[in-house]
Amino acid sequence: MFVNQFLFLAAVLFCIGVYGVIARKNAVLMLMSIELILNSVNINLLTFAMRNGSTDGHTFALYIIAVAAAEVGVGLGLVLLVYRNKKTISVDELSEMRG
Amino acid sequence: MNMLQENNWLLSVGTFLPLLGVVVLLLTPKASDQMVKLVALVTSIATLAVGVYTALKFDFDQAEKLQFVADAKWISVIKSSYLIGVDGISLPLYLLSMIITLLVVIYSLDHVPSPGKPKAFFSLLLVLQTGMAGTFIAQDLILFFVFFELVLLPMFFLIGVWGGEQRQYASIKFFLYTMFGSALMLVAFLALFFKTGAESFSIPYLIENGGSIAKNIQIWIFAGMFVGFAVKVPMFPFHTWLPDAHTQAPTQGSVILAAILLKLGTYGFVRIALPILPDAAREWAPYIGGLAVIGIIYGALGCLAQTDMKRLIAFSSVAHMGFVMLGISTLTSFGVNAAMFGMVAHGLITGMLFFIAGSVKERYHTLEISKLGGMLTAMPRLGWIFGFCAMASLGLPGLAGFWGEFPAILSAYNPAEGLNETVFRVFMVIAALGTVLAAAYLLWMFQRIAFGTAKNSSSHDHSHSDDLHDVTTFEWIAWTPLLLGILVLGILPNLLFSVFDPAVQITLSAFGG
Amino acid sequence: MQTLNIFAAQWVAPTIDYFGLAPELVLAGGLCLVLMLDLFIDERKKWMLTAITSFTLLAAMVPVLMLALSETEVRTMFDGRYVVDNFSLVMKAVFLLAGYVVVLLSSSHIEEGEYWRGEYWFLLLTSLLGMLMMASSRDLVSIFVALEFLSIPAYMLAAWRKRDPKSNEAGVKYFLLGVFASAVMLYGMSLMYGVANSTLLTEIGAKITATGEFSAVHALAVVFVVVGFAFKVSAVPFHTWAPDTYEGAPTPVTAFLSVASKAAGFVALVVLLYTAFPLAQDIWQPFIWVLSALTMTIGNVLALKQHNIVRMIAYSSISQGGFVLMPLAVAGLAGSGTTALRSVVLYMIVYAATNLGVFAIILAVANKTRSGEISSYGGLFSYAPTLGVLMTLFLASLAGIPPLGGWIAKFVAFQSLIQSQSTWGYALAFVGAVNSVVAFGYYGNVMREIWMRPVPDSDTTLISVPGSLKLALVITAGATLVFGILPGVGLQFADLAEIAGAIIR
Amino acid sequence: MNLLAAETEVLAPLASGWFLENAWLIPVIPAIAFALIILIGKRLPMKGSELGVASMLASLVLSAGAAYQWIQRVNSATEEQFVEPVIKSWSWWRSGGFDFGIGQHIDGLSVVVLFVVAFISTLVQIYSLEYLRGDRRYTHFFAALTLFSGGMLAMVLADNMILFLLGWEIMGLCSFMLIGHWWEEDANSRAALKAFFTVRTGDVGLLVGISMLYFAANDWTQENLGLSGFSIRGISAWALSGEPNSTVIMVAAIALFIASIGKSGQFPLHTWLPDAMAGPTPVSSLLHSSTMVVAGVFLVARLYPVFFVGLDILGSGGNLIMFIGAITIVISAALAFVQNDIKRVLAYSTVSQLGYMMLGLGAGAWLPAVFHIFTHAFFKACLFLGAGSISHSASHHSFDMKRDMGGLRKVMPITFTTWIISTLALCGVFPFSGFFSKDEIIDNVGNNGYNTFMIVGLVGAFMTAAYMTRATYLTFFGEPRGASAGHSSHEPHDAHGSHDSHDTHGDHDDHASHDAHASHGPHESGLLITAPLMILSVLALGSGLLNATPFGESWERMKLWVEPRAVEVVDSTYPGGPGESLFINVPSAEEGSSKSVCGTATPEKGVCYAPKLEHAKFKWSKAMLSMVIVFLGMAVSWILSMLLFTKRDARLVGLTQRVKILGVGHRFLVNKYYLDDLYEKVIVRSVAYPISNAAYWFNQNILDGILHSISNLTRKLSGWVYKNIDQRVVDGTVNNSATFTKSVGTAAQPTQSGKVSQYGALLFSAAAVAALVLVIINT
Repeated sequence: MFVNQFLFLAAVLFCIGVYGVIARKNAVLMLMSIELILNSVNINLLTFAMRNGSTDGHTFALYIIAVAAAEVGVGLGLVLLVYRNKKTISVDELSEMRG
Repeated sequence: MNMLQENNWLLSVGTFLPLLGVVVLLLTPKASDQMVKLVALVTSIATLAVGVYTALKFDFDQAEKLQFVADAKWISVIKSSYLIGVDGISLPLYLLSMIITLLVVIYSLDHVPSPGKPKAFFSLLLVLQTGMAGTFIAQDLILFFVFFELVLLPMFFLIGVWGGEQRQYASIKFFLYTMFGSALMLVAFLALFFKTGAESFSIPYLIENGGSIAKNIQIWIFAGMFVGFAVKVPMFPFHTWLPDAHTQAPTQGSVILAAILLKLGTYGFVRIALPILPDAAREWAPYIGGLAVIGIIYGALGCLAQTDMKRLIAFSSVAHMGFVMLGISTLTSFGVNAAMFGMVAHGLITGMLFFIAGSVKERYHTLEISKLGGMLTAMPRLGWIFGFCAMASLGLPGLAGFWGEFPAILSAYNPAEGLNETVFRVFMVIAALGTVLAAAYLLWMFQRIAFGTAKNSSSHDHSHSDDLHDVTTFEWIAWTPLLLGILVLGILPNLLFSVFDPAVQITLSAFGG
Repeated sequence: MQTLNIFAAQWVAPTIDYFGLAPELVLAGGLCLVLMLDLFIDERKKWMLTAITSFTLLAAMVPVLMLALSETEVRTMFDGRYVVDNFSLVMKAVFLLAGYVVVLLSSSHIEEGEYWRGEYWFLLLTSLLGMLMMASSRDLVSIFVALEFLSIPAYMLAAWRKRDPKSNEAGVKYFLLGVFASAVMLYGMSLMYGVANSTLLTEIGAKITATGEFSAVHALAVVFVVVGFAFKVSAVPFHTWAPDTYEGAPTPVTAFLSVASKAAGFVALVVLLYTAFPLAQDIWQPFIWVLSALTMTIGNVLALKQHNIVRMIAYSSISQGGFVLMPLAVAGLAGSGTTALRSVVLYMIVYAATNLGVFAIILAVANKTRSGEISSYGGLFSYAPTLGVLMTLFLASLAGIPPLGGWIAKFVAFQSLIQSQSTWGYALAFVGAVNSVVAFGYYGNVMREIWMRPVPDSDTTLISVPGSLKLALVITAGATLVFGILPGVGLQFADLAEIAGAIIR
Repeated sequence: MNLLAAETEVLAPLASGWFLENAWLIPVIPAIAFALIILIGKRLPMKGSELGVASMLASLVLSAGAAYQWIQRVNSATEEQFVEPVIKSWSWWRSGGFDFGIGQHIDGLSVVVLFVVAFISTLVQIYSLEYLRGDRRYTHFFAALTLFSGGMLAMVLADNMILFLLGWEIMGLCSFMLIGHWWEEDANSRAALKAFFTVRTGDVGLLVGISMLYFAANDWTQENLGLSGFSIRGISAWALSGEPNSTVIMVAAIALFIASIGKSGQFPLHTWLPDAMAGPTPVSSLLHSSTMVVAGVFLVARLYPVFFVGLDILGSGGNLIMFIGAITIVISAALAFVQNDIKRVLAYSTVSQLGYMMLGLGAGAWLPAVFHIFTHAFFKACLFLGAGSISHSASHHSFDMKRDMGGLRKVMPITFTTWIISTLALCGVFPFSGFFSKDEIIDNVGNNGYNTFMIVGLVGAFMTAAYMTRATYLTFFGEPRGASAGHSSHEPHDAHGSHDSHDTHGDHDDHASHDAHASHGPHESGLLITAPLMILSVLALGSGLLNATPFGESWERMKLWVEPRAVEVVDSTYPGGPGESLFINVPSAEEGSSKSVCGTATPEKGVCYAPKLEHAKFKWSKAMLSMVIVFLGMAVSWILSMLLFTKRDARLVGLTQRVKILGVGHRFLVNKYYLDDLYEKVIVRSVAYPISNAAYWFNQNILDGILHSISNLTRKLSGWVYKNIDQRVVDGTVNNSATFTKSVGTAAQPTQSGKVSQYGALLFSAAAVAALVLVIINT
C-alpha cells in the first residue's frame, strides 16, 4: 500500500487546517479548519491501522468523529451566543480582555 | 555529639506557649483592649517563667552538650524530624528572646502604636516570639528553616501596619530581601542533605558527616547559606533593608528586630554553616571578615551622614554586627565567643537605644536630630539613660558592649590556622579605627540631642511641650532589666562566656579550637 | 473487510469491574438525576439541585475510600486501558473534594441573575466525571475521550452567563484554542499510534524503549502530545487563553478551571510521561524544563502588573503550574522519578486547597465590593479581620512561606530537583528560588492592600458571608494549615500515589 | 630556668602588710561611692558630696598606708635585692582558652601615683564643696568626680592591660562628663566632645598595642612565669628577655605611645587640652595636675621595658618619645605667652611640663620623670585652684587677666602667697620642689648624651619662667581692672568668647550670691578654698626634698623606694613564700648600661623586670646654669611688665619735664598707649609674636584645622558614601531589579493581545519550534 501518500495527504490537510485557524478571523471558518485537522488525524489513524493491521486506529477514528460532532455543536452554539450579543462572528472583535 | 534527653518537654512548652496565648486571643472575639493586654502579658510572663525554669534545669557543667533534647517524628517522608535541644550557644539567645518579648509587651501596655488594633498587634508579637525561640532550639535544618521563616510574616505586618510613613515600601523590601536569602538557603540545605547521603536533616548528624563533602561543593553550598544568613545579619552588600525597616518599624518592631532577628543570621553561621562545612568556612573566612570590616567602617560612615536619630541607630547596627561577623570569621573559639557575646550585648544595647528613640518620638513627635536638643534639661533621666546606652554602644569598658567588641578585635590578630594572618591583622586595625568612628557618631548624636538648651519651640507648635514628661513607670519597668543587663554583663562577662565557651569549643573543634 | 470480520469473530465482551467503576457510576447517576429533576421542579425548589449535586459528590467519595481501603491494590479493566490504582484514587479524591468545594462556592453565586442553575450543576458534574475518567485512563483513546469529556462542559461553563459579553468571550476563546490544541494533540497521538502500533500506553512505552534511538516522528509525536496537555495546564507559551477565560468566566467556574481542570491536565501529562514515553526523556525533559522556567517567570512578571484580582490569580496559577512542572523536568533521571511524582501530586493537593480558599475569599469580598479591582481590598483587615487574616494565610501559602501548606509543596519540588544532582536540576532550582521571591511581589501587594491601605471610599459595612462560603473557608483554611504544620499528612497521600505500569520509578 | 643551688642564695622574706595586700580596695571604694551618690545622693543633706569626700579620704588613708608599708618592704630588703611588687590576681572571665584576670600590682611607681591621685582628688573635692555650691548638678558633679578618681586609681593599680584599659576608658568617659559639665553652652559640650574624641583616637593605639603584646608575649609568659600575656609584670619581663621580635615590639610600643600622646596632650594631639578648660576649675585642676593627662605618662612609665626595648631608649640620637616631648615643651610654652585667659596659660604650661616628663622617660631618666609627676601634681593643682579662687571671689567668674584682674595681691594675700610659691616651684627655683624634679630631668638628659635635647629643656625653662612671671604680674600686680576693680562686669564677659566666662554658669541658680559678688568687690576666698591652697603650697615647697639629689645619696629617698632594681630575678615564686627572691649577677653601676644584664643584653638565667638605668651625678655648676636661665627669664618678663604698668609714676613725670633729653623717654613714659604699644608692638611682637603667634597660628589653623578638616572630611565623605554608594548603588540595584522585573512584564504583555488568532499562532508556532528543535537535537 502507498502509506506515504496518505500520510502526506494528512500532513497537507493538517497544515491547511492550521493555516486556517491562524489566518481566519471568522469563528465558523476557524471551526471548519479545526475539522480539517481532525480529519487529517483520522486519515493518519486509518492509514496506520491498515498498515499495522490493528483495529485500534479505526476505533480511535470513530471516537474522534463522534467527539468532533459534539465539539462543532458546542462551538456553533457559542458562536450564536456571541452573534446575539455582538452582532458579529469575527473573533478579533472579541478582545475586550487583554494584558 | 551526645545529648541529654531528660525534661525534653520543656523546650516545646516554652516555644509554643505564646501560640496558646494567640489562640486564646483569637477565641475571645469581643475582648476589650484591657483583656487583650492582660492575656498577652500573662502569656509572655508564663513563657519567660518556663524559660527561666529551663535555665535552672540546664546543666551548666556540660553546657557543650545538647540538653532537653526531644526527637519526634515529623516529616518522615523527607527524613526530617522534630529534633530540638539547647546547648550553651543557644540557651542565652533563647532566653534573651523571651525577655525581650516580655519587655516589649510591657512597654506596649501603654504604647500601642497607631492605628491601635491591640489584639492583632499582640498576637503578632506572640507569634514572632514562637518563631524566634524555635529558631534557637531547632536542631533539624528543616525545622530551623520553618521557624526562621515563621518570623517573617509577623514582622512584615508589624512594620507595614504600625510603622512610619514609608512603612509599606520598607516592609516589602524587608520581606523580599529575607525571602530571597532563605530561598537560596533552602536550596543549599537540600544540596547538603543529598551530598551527605540523604540520610537526615538533623544538625548533629550533618556536623559529623558534612566534612566529608568535596571542598568545591562545600564552597557552593556555603555560598547558598551565606546569602541566606548574611541578609539576615545583615552584612555589607545586603544591608540596605535594615535602615528602612528600622526607621519605619514601630518602636517594638525595631527593638525585636535589633535585639533578636538580626541574631538569627549570625546564629545560623555559628550553629550551621561553620561546623557543618569547615573547609568551605576556611575558604570563605577572609571574605566574610573583609565584608565585616567594610560593614564596620561603612556603617559608621552611614551613621555620620544621618539626620534622623532612629536611622542613625539602625546604621550603627550594621557596624556592630560587623564586629560580630569579624569575630566569627576568625574561626577561633575566642573570636566566636566574642561574637556570641557581641550578639547578646548588641541585643540589649541597641534594643535599649530603640526604646529610647521610640520615647523621644513620642515626646517630640520628631526624630530629626536637628530639632531635638536639650533633652538633659527637659528630661534628665531619659537623657542620662540615653547617655549610658550611647557609652555602652561605643564599647566603653565595664559595659556590655566592650566585651563583644574588644575580644573580636583581639581575636582578629591571630585567626585560626590556615587563615592569612596579615589580612586579618589589617582587619584588626581597621576594626579598631571603627571603634573611633563609633565614638564619633554616638557622642555627636548624644551631644546634639542631649546637650544644649531645649529647642521645643523651634520644632513646632508648643502643644507638645507638655508631652516632655520624663521616663514613665511602664518605661522604667521595661527598661530597668536591659540597663541592669548591660551593666552586669559589663562587670561580670564570665556569666555569659562560661556558658558559651564549652559549646563553642565543641562547635569549632573542626578548626582546632 | 476480511480483517474486520475476523476481529469481530474474535471479539468477546470485556468483564467490567463495577466496584472499580463505582465512583464514575455514582457521578453519572447523579448528573442524570440533576438533568431530569431540573426539567420538572420549579424555580423555588432549585436549591434541591444544589443539594443533590453536593450529595452526589460526597456519595462518590464513598466508593473511592472503599477502593482505597480494599486490599486489591490495582484493578485493571479493558485489558489495561482503564486502571484503578492508588494514584488514580488519590487524584479522584482530589477532584471530588475540589468539586465539592466548588459547589459550595457556586451555590450562592449562581443565584444572581436568572441563568439556568440546572445546566450549571449538570455541566459541573459532567466535567468532574471526565476528570475521574482521566485519572484512570491508560490508553490514548480513553485519555482523548476523557479530555474532551471534561473540556466541552468546561467550555460551556465558561460561557455560562449568556448575556454577559465577557463570559461569551471567555467561552469562545477557551473553546477555539482548546479545540485547536486538542486537534494538534490528536495529530501527535496519531503519529504515536503509527510508530508504536498501539494506543495502550504501556505498550507504547515498551515500543519506544525497544529501539534505543528516536526518529523525527517520535519527537514530533511526543512534542505534539505534550503540547496538548501543556495547554490544559496553561503552561507558557500555551497559556494565552487562561487569563482571559479566568477573568471572563463566572468566578466559581474560574476556581474550577484553575484547580480541577489544571489538575486533570497534570494527571494526564504525568501518566503519559511515566508510562508512555518514559525513556524518551531526552525529548521531553528539555521541553518540560523550558516550559517550566518560562511558565514560572512569565506568569510572575505578568502577574505583577495586574489590577484585577481574578486576573492576577490567573497569572499566579500559571506560575504555580510552572512550579508543578519543575520536578517533571528531571523526572526521567534515575532515582528522581518517584520523588517527582510525589511532588506533583502533593503540589496538586495543596494547591487545590489554597487556591480554592483564595477564590472563596474573592467571592465573599465581591459580595460587598462588587469589584474585581485589587484596590477594592483596601483596609479589609480593619472591617473584616477574619477574611483579611484568611486571605493573608492563603496568599502566604501560595508564596510558599512556612508554616503554611505551600512551603512543603515547593520544598518537595526543590527536593526532587536537587536530588537529581544534575546541572539542569540545580539551574531550574535556582530559577524557581528567584521566582518564588518575585511571586511575593504581587501576593504581598494584596496583603499590603488588606492590612496597610485605607478603606476605599471608607465604606466599612460588614461583609455577610453565606454559610456555604463559610464552610468552604473552613475546609480550605484547615487543609492549608494542616498541610503546612504537619506535612506528613499530605505527604502520605502523595507518597502512596504510584502509577500502575509506570516504567519510571 | 632551673638553676644550680650553688649559685643561689636565699634572702630574708620581704615585709608586707594589710594595706599592701588589700590595696585593691582603693579604687573599689570610690566606685561604690559613685553608685551610692547616683542612687541616693540627692536625698542626702549635702547632696551626696559628703560621700565623695569621704570615699576619697578613705582611699587617701589606704594609699598612705600602702605607701608606708611599701617603704617598710623596701627597707626590709637588702641593698641590691629585687623588691617584689605585691601582686594579687583573680580570674575575671575565660573564653576560648584565654584567661582574663583582674587584680592589683603594687610597686613603687603605683604607690607614688596612688598617693598623689588620692591626695589631690581629696583636696579638689573639698575645694569643690565651696566652689560649686548651688550648682544645679552638684550631685552629678561629685558623682562624676568620684568615679573619675576611681578610674584613675584602678588604672594605676591594674595588674594587667585589660584592667588598665578599663580605668583608662572610665577616665575618658568622666572627663567627657566633667568638661561638659555646663553643657547648656554649645562651646562646652563641643570641648567635651573634642576631648573625648581626641583621646579616643589615641586609644586605637592602645587597643592595637595591647593585642599585639598579648599575642607576642602570651606563650613566653605562660611558660616562664605562668602569667597571661596581659599581665604588666609578664610583659615587662618578656620585653627584657631578649625574646621579642624587634619589629613587633617596636610597632607595639609606637602604638601604645600614640595612645599616651592622645591622653597626655602631647604634640600634635594637644589641642583638646586648652579647650578642656571649659570645665569647672576644680575639674581642670584635677585633670591637668595629677590624673587624666598624667595617665599617658604613666602608661609609658608602667610599661617602660616595652618602650625601652621597642624604641631603643638610650640608643644614640634620641627616639620618638624624646622628639615628641621636646617639641611639645617649646610649642606649648610659646603658646602660653599670648593667652589672656589665666587657665589657658596654666593649661599650656601643663602641656609643656608633660613634655618634660616625656622627654625624661625618652631619655632614660625614668626616676626624675616619675618624680616630676609627683611634684608637678602639687604645684600645678595649687595654681589651678588659685586661679579658681581668684575667679570665684575676685574677678567675678572671669579668667581674663588683662580685663578683669590685676593688683589682687593686696586683697587676696593667701591666694597670692600660695600662687607665688607654686609659680617658683613650677619655674624650678631652688629649693622649691620643681627644681629637684625638672632639673634632674634636664640633667639626666644631658648625662645620657643628648645635649641638643638638654638645650631644648633649658630653653623651655626660660620660657616657663617668662610666661609665668607675665601671668603673675598681670594678675597680682599693677592696678585692679574690670571686675577686680569692682565694676559689675556682665557686659564684658558676655562679650568675650565662651572660654573666659564658663564659670558664670556655676551659680545660675542663686542670683543672690551672684549679685553679692557684684556688690562688694574682690575679697579673699573662704576657708574651704584657701585651705587646700595652703596645703598644696606647702607640698609644692617641700615635696622636692624627698629626692633632693644635691644633698647626697641619703636624701634620694624616691630613688630608693620607687625605682625598681635592675637585677636578674631567678625565681620569683620560690617555695619559701611570696616576696622571697633569689638573685645573681647584679650589674654594677660602673659598667655602662650597654653591658648591663637588664639593659640591652639579655639575662642568662632569669628574668629582668626593669632596665638598668644610669643616674647623673649632681653638679652645682649645672644647677647654677639653669638657675641663671630661670632668673633671666623672670627678670626680662618682669621688666617688660614694669615698663607697661608703671606709667603713672609721678617722679618720672617731673623728671622728664626738667630734663629735656628725656623728652623722648618722657613721651615714652607718659603716653601709656605709647608704652603700651611699645610693649605690645616692639617687645611682644619681636619676641613673642614671631614665635608664639606663629606657633599659635600653626596650632589653631594647621593642627586644629587638620583635626577639624578631617572631621569635616569624614562627615562629607560619609554623606557622599551614603547618598551615592548606599542609596544609589547598593540600594539602587535592589530597586532597579524590581523595576526591571516589571519592565519584563511590560515587554511580555503584548503577547496577551486578546486576539484568538494570535493566540493560536503563538500556540502552534511554539509547538512547531519546539518540535523542530527537539527533532534536530534527537536525530
